[in-house]
Amino acid sequence: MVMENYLLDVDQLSVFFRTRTEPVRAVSGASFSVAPGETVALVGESGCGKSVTALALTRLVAEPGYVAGGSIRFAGRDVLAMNPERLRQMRGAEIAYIFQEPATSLNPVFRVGWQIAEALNLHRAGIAAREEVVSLLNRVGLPDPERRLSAYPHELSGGMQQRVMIAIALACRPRLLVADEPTTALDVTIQAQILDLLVRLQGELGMAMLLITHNLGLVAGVARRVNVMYAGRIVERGAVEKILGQSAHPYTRGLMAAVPRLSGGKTRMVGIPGAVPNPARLPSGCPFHPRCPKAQPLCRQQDPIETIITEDHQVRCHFWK
Amino acid sequence: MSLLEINNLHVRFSAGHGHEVRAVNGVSLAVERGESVGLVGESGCGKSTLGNAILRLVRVQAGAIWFEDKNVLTLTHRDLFHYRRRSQMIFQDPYGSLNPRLSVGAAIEECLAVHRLGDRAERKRRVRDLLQTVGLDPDYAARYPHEFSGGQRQRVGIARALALNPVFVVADEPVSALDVSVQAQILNLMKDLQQARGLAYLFVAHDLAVVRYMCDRILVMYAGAIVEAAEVDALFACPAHPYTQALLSAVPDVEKELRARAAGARREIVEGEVPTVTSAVAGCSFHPRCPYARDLCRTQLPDEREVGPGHTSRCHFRSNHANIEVSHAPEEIINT
Amino acid sequence: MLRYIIRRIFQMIPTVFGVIVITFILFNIVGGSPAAMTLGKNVSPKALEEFDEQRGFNKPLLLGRWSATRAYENTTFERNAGPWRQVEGVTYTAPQRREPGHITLAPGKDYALPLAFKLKPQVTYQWVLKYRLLSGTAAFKTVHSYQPDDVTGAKPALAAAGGFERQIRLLTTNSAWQTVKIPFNAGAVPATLKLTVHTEGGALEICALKLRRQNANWFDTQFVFYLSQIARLDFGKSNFTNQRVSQMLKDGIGPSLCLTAPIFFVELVVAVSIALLCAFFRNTLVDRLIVVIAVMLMSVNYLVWIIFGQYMLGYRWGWFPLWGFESWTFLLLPVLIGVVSGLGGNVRFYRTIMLDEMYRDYVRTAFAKGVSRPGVLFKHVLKNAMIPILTNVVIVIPFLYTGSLLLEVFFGIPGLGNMYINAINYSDVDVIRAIVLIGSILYVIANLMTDLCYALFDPRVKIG
Amino acid sequence: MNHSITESLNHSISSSLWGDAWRQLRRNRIAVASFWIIVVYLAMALYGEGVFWYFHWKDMTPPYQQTNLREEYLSPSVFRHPFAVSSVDDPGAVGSPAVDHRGQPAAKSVVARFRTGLRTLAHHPLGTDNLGRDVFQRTVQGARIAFQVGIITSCIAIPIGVILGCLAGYFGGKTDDFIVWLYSTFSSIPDLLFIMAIAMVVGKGLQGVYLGIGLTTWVNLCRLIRGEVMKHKTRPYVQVAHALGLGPFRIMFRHILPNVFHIVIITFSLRFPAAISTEVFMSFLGIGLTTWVNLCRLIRGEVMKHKTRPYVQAAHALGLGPFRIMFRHILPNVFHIVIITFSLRFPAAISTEVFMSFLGIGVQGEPSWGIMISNARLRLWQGVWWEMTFVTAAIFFIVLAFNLLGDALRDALDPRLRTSER
Repeated sequence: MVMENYLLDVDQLSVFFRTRTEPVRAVSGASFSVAPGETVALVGESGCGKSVTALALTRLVAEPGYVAGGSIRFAGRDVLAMNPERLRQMRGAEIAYIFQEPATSLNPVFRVGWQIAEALNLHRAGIAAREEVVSLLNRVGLPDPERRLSAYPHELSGGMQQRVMIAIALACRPRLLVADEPTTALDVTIQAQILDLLVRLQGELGMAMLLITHNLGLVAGVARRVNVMYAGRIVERGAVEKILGQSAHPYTRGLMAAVPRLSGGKTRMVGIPGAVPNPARLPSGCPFHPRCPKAQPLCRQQDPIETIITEDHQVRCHFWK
Repeated sequence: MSLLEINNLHVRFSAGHGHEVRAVNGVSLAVERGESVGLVGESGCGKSTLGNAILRLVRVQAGAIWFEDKNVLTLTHRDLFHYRRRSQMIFQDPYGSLNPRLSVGAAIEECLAVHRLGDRAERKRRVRDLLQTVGLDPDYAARYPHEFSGGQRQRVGIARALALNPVFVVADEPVSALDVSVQAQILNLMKDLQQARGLAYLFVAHDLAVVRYMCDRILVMYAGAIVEAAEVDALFACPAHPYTQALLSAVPDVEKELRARAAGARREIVEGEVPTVTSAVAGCSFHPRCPYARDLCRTQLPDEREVGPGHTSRCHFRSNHANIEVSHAPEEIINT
Repeated sequence: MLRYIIRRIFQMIPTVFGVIVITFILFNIVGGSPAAMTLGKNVSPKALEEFDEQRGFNKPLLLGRWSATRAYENTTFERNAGPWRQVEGVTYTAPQRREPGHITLAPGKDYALPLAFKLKPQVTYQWVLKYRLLSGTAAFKTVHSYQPDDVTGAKPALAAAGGFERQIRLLTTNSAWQTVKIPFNAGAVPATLKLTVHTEGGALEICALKLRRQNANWFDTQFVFYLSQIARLDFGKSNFTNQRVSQMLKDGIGPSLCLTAPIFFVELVVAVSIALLCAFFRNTLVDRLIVVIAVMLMSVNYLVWIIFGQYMLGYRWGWFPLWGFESWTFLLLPVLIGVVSGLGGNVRFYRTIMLDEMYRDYVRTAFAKGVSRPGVLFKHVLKNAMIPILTNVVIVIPFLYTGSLLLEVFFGIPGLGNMYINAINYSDVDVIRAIVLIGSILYVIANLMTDLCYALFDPRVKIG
Repeated sequence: MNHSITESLNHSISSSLWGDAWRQLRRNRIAVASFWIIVVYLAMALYGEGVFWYFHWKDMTPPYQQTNLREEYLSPSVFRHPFAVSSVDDPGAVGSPAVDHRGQPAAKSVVARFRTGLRTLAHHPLGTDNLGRDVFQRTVQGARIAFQVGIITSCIAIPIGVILGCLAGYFGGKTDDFIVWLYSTFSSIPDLLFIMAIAMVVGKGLQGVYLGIGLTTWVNLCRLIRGEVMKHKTRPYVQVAHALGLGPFRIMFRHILPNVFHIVIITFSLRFPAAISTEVFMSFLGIGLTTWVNLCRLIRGEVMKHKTRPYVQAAHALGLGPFRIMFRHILPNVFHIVIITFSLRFPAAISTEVFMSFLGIGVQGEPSWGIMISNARLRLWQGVWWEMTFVTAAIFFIVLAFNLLGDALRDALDPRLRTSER
């Protein structure tokens, strides 16, 4: 792997949460990268640490969480070593976010136009804010943008709120867009609209996107490379065809088998036994071993390290063969 | 006669300020014994309200619900009690639907106690049996809901629904709150129980893939009305209503996406917002979003038409407008 | 907006009515007539009656035609003969198992009914009497020294020897206890009126006797009187200072506001600033220290602040004048004490609001946008937090008018708080009632203002 | 923030409200300390109660009421130089039993001096007031009254608040309208004014204070409970209960109430200091306890009467112990007084009070903290600081403890309530 080509390069990132007893490891040793203009997915179930990873990219993890180790390099600069002012300038201007719940993520007492303009003023001072905001709203497909400028967030539907969020994120033409479950809170038909919009804008603006989701269907639709997370670890990563087609990790395979298919018949689905573990009480060794059909005594004792299968396919399993 | 038959059901809520939400607007459907029927739609389309109405958990304004040849809506208090033994419900949120202050054993036993089934010892035994049936350790009866994972809680919810030996179960989004890896376990359990006990399900869901896996027949709901009803294979093979088509196209399915990606195709996207049910739309409720809408659609509410054997659709235009082929019924476009 | 305000004002009506009902229940029903409480024990029934008359306490409570009068207190003869003790020829029988206690009026005599004072002219009264007459008759009569003009309409003639006598009811033999009502009119000149019973042929036994006065109509009641008082904004008269209550309120509200308004504003500014400081330095030593101090401050009793403050700052060190209300310097110490005593609770409250906002999703969005920490705090958080803070502030405003009860007492500020405590000590019902009532109505109005504030400042609240 | 992770942390570690709250509280050192402070005060209150009753049955003046003019204005013992030699030499000084009066002068050995010093320390440790009454004892008695007020007012407010709140929240509609009207009316009347007015109308006794505080505090609780019940009513588990065919009262009290009950506890612990402060305030103003009317006085009068009755004499003759006589024999015979008092409480109490003070059995006001402050206030200006200081310290610590514990409870049980209580 050649470091310099990547826009974002995360290496051995660890995020901990302080609790009353001992710190809980939410993300442990996650490594992945995003190239310019590329769409990378971070897939996992609830509580696997994918959202925390996304927030850690610009050190947005709030108390009681903190980044405990590893490195994050964005465009060659070390994010973890930046001073707060530099970090602030990077947020929004170079790395922008879209969150899962547009309804709560927008400030309820400010007008939509103001919220978009604020992002503009912060990073691109001296431009005609109003025209720019209108053109942004046009761009994200909000009908009647002139009128919507003075609307409050609660006056918009969920889909429109998410469009506003996208407009805020794109205001400063970031190089990386982090989309944290951007469609989960929306209805199926709206999901498709938003996703389509994101993909289109990404193409137009040439930015990279880190898509965080639990939905393998979304991943299959838009991502070029995929990172599968389980219990704070990236257990498998690689090109989307590899991960979804020839997955090596038993968890990825299980997940693929467990997703109901539109085209699937009535053949019995096979789920993964057991439940997603609690980050505070992870099993010893490989955290997946209690649910793994291929578990061996070794798995219980030793957390596997990442194995390179091919150039674009890595897995973290003792027995991936 | 079917096990359950609903005729022209209307459920309306007051939304304050004289506004009214027509959550269910003239729905008719039938469920046979041992059959599982899927009810699919987006949020706010009235599918959960319909499920609740069947169990008389909400007030119904008009229409009739026939269950085993009795009108559920006119049941006396006593008969209603008996009815609840015959039809039960599995709820969406496994975290909220169990009372956190009751042990799961007590929660299940309470159903038996309220319906005066068996003495204490017998009820205890029955609770253990039920837990075993849903794949939980019978000794878990003394534990409280917070000690279980989401999947286990949903198993408890199923055990509770089955405690009274119902013949009909409304399952309201039973797996949508669960992690993907756990969903399959619950779906399989429900399937096994259906086979073992001859249950009929009304399976309310927004996930088409799940419904396809679980159900024999599917009803698609939009804005309080059923817009399409068909056998599961017929629906997926040739969706007749534009909304169904849009829905199918919008679902991000792994295989479909991969195929589309390989082919470089783009998905069909239906524009517009999911309607709030307060705003009464003249004509077909889908017309503001329908890519094929014509003048007729804006003025006249379409009737239910048969587009194939056991396949009905509420659209003025019988054929399908997109590139999916219709295998039956000659093309017949009504122009105005 | 106007429609909304009007609708909300209409919604206030039940609450205001409720407040009126509760004060009525409290002071008129539970409290009973305050006459004896205020005037003392050794006052003539006539004075009590006048006291009641003035305040409407001699009327029925809610609805009714008849009310009691102190001219003749209800008697049931359970212990003794009551007012009949002095009447000649009357014997008392104590209650036995079956027999209630009663008095016996020996036959063949005229008995004057013992009234405490003269009745009111031209008013209809009635006796309610439970009696037994084993034999003979008993006649209830009115005896006027003048000819009553209501009979003939003529000028009163000279008095006859026994006066003009009129029989109002003749009771006949009746061996079981029976209740009768005997109405009569007091006539134009009740000063000369005598009420008598004449028994003939047998003894009249009475086991209960009441005198009832007829009111103008069914609605001539205490409640209606109270309502009309409120409608006229007439809160009665203090029986301690003998001033009109409305005048006292007018005099007292100025000093009260002089004291509470500065406390209110200074406190608001200081507390919100400190709370912002906490939010800015959240989870640091500064924040924790402030919280600890705030909890300590709010645990110190109000009295302690005042007593030690006055003792140390005013007396020992002599920094401030001790007592009185002469110039603005007299207000400094009470205001300071008022601010300090409330500071702990307020800081903690505002801090909670701020911190609640700090954990909202939109804050994360703002940070992700690249807004700086002060920017997030002073723009995004403060505007959201202002909504609960504002509503909380508005709701406190009605309490300003009563002043601070203790501060006023301690520092001799002649405000409403001082007045209220004096009124409590002297059982000055009218003053208490007026202050409670006005306080409640102001509170209801403040509630309305709160809603309006919500409507104005929170875009999520829909009007209409 | 970080929803998924914190949520999943919450779900697994802490979904059981009580279990988790307990764990959290136990780990919170401040909460534990507060708890123990409250326990100490409670013990003090119970002790005070015991002393009170004991001396009333014995018909003796309790120590906290004993006046000793020889020992007036005694400063706290540590300020009296207990270990100084002079105190041993001078028996009259500071009025302490520093010398064992057996004729010979006390031994001057270090041990003996230490012993007498200790004894001096224990003698009026916090000093005495103007009548030579022990400040420590009186403070303990103050705790008793404070707890009485806190508990009794809660007993008035909690049932009203809980029941009305449940009914309003659950049934909605007209019931709800009425109850909302009721509590918004009550809450419209400014608290202190209302309490004082009630106390005045009801007769300036402790009952007035109880009733006043009780009748004003239920409002807040009722509002909270109503809101919670309304929220829980739409929860799936309540729907489930409906689907099972359970009746409304069963659902309300068996299913919903346990889920909202923590609010009662939080409200209670947060309101307790407020009740204490109000009582202090009112007794300071002389509204609370000046005309001290209490059930126990009645009982005491009755017991005294019955003590001389033949059946008690006979019991003595049979050799029965005093407790057995008291509880088995006398109490059943005077218990009707309890019932009568509760039904005819106010007039009967007042008339008996008048009667008893006429007979000269009346005791002066019980030492509540407010009365003590009121008395001590003027003496502070004469430099008698200790009475004031210790009373205010006593109040400070209990209120602080309740504030802190209340906070901890609220954080542990229902952080959402934070902004709803001031």
